[in-house]
Amino acid sequence: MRDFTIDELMVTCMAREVEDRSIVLQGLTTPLATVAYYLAKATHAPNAYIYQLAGNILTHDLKALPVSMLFNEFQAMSGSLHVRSQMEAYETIFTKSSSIVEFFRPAQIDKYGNVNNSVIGNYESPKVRLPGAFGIPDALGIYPKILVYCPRHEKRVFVEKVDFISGLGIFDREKYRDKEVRIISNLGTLRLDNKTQEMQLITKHPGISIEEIKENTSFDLTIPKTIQETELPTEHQISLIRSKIDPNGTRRLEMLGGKERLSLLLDIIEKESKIK
Amino acid sequence: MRDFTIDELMVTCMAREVEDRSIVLQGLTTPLATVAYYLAKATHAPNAYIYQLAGNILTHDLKALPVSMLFNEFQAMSGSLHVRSQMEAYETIFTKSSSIVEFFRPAQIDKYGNVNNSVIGNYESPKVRLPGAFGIPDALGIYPKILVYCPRHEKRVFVEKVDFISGLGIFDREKYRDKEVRIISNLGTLRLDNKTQEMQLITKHPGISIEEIKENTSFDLTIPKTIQETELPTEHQISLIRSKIDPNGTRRLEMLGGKERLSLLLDIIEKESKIK
Amino acid sequence: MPLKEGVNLIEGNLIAIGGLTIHRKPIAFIHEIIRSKIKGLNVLTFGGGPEIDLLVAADCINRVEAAYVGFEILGFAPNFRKAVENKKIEFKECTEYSIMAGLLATTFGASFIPSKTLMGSDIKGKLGLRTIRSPFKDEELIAYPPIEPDVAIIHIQRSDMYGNAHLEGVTAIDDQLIKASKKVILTVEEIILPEKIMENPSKTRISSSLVDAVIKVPYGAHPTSCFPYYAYDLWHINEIIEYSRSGKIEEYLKKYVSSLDSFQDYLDKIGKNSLTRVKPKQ
Amino acid sequence: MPLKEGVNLIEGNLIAIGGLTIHRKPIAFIHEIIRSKIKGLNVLTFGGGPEIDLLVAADCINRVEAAYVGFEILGFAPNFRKAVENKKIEFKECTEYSIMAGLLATTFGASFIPSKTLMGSDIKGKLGLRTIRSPFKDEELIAYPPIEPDVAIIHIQRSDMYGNAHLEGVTAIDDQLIKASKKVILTVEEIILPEKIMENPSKTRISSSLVDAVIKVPYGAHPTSCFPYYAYDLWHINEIIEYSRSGKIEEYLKKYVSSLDSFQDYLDKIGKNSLTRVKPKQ
Repeated sequence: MRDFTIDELMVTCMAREVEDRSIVLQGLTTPLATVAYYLAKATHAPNAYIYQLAGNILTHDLKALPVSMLFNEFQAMSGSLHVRSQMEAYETIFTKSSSIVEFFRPAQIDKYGNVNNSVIGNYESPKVRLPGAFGIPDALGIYPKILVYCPRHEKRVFVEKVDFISGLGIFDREKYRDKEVRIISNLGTLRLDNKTQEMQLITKHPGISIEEIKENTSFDLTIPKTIQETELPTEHQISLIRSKIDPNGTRRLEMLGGKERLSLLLDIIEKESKIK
Repeated sequence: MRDFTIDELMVTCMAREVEDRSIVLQGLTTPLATVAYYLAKATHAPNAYIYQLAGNILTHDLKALPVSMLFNEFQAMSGSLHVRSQMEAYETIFTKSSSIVEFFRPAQIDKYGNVNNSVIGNYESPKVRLPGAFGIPDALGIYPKILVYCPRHEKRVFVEKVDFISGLGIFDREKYRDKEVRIISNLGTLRLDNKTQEMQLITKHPGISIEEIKENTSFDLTIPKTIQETELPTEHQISLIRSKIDPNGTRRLEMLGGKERLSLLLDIIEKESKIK
Repeated sequence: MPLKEGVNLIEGNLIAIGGLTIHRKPIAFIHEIIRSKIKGLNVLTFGGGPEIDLLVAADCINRVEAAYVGFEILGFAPNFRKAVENKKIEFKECTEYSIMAGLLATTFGASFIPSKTLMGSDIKGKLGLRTIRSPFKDEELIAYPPIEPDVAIIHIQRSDMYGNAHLEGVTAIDDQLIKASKKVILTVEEIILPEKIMENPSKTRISSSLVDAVIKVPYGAHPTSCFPYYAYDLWHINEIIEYSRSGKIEEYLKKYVSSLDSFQDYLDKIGKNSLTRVKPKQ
Repeated sequence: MPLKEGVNLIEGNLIAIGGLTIHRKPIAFIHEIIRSKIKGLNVLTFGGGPEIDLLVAADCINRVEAAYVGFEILGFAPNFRKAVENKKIEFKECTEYSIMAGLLATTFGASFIPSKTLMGSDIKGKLGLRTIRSPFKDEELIAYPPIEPDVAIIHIQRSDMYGNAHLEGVTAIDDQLIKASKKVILTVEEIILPEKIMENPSKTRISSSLVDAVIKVPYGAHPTSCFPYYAYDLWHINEIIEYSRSGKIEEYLKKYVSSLDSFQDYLDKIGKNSLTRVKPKQ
């Protein structure tokens, strides 16, 4: 087995969703997605359009590597062919929805693909008031292909029913026949579409058992008879990620929580502020 | 009596409608209005915002004089602080309507201030298909103060009822109490407001009789007991118009028709193409 | 891509043309349409000028949708005027707002745009606009339906080979047309390197992600203007008027379009002096 | 105009704040609001960050309207989160579209924007959005009502003395906020000559005709970013979090805001090293 970490495997899975000439939109604080988008552009999707930072900045090429945590705005601008307002980003969303790639990270997701980034608990008296879903509720209604990533596949994320529907997943079976949700987690890849309306396991990551995935999912997953292993990263991909795209390891920030994340973050920005 | 021509008198009347910090929008082919706007900015309204050419170009100052027929786009851009799309022009129209100055020239106008730039005769089988009203129908519904100029005050322009309402003048007495139409013609100045709903003569130009104005108007004008003469241009204004703002006489183009206009136009552009 | 190939991309129910009246009209592309003998086009343009008049004269048009069709200071577009008066073409008379609202509905995912703007105008009826009641106030509103052109043809200053483009001077609603149209064809004065675009990315008005073809045609808007390269050629536009008035527009079309192989031949025929006199001072 | 005078312009029911999360927030202006002990504000912002958290901590806020309030990679805005959980402030949870549609309705003269966008989301109900029937198709639509802030406070890169301004990097919806608001206050890193603006007028994103006050405050967005002058100061934002977690946010406010006379004092207190480490390479 090749030498790779789970964040690198997730990155390569996510990169595969980017096609050449895809229009890639990047939300807030999604370094794992950023690395995936750049990896795609550096390999099989050189003509992908990457709009960074809530969709405002179009990155033309990969001159501006490695990805940065502290100076990401500066980096994006230095490789930019077009600066857009958020209004223009939405104009693209509505007119080119089938070309758009945008990965969302929900706090909760249920078996219908509904996502919640609003509250844990009761809406009016929440246990946790989350920062908010920003554009996810809008985008879910528009995109035919909803892309979700979950760096921590746990029962409290994969819930039977979200506490609050920030954004609606699969609905209106008749009208949205081809609508689907694809999920890439740290355990495997999943899929839900309007035809079956069942959340299905597609692949499991190497070393992960089906049991482990079931145990970390609150709702019943449809498990096909034969489950393949997730395609592994190539050596070229891993080398690109580690040496060119993300040598500082920003992608690992999303795999961590609390003090570990903060400590890694401070390490990264300390480094970036010095080597500039 | 001072030495001035009727186009110069009209220009000074129109310039008076521009206040300092007015947002001035300039439509297609309105050199008389252009000269008026620049005159206002050169005298009492130095901080007026002049958006030229269908509202796309903001002229900051008067560096770019004299006004040009052939190179007006170049001239506007060279004095520009801000280039807008037409969408942005409308955003200003809706949010700053009370600050806006825009003079329209209708092919027909009736006693209710309705204007017609669409057809003469029947709409489906027109005697004359006019070029179209462009944004006038929209603006008339938005602006509280509708400004009209008519370089040729004739019965066929001041009609009892327009053949086709391109844009509605005074309407909805209750809701638009302060809405008014001000007209500057080559014979005098007129006014219609929502309170009286009567087209009223306000001033007559020097040397013009009330009879002459009545004879050239198809509908009944309200004539107050005492009619003042229109305020005359000052020497300073005339000198500015002739020597600085419009030495080539583009303002006179709108006073003429047919071959006379074409001949003046060819003279002007010939001159402009040579002295550049 | 050569112009002939570009013309092959023309398909669908509604063709949008950029520019405004006598500014930045894609005349080279229009010539190629005329040479290709395409008929029955439905054309949408904000303010139409010589491009509409020539298409009408060459009998390429079924319907025009515009808020204005004319030659500005030179007055009527003679062939358009005659064709509407004689009912040879259909003219759907729009206003600035009706076009902008329709394009905006398309690009912003609105089912329609409700506004009071045109209330009372006879144009509202001719456009067949529906009215609805406001859910918020006791008032009637006009529902402007979405407009989604199949192809937009826009002549612009410069872009890179992908279609990342600048747009200068009178921009009209070209950015909106481009965003709302299913397919976009740019004719450009100059093709520049992407590196040049990157030097000033805030100047980019059109993203290559919206562009399907870029065709280089210097002077491609003549006799309309393309700031900052050249002004409109009022002399030549007046020539169109004079040919038309004397019933000889077919001679004009033959001389300047159908008997020629390319737009370059047209420019050669126009002559250097004509192109020089519309050049701005340096 | 000094900041103190700028704060006197704050009035009305809805105050809009520009920028996005930890980008270009008008922190200097926020400090002055806190020093002025203004209470009961209703604030609209697209994505809120430290500016909302500090206003909440200083008890200046009645209601927040936003699609997100947090510190991006640093997670929760701690004082905002606590205040909503404890019902000390009202939070009107919006989405990107609901805010953009509302502003667009105001600037484009639409009575509302009808769209299917949020259909099925629980946010629709919480926002009290009405539904209408489409006049064109058999479908239900959400009617997004107009949003018209009374004042917008925006920190931007540079403008001339009149307010003709550039806007770079993450622009969010600041141009829309500015167009839709009745009054506009700009705080800027630099004031430049109108002649400089004229050199590149296509770069002008804000017209002075919309601007009521221009206030020069270098580093006025710290600890949020202002491209290309400085990045966000994640160290300092983390300091806000740490003060808050240990229940000492009042100490923070005293140390960095209320005990000081000016934003310059704050910058002096922050220290040169802090400002240097967020400077990009040349």
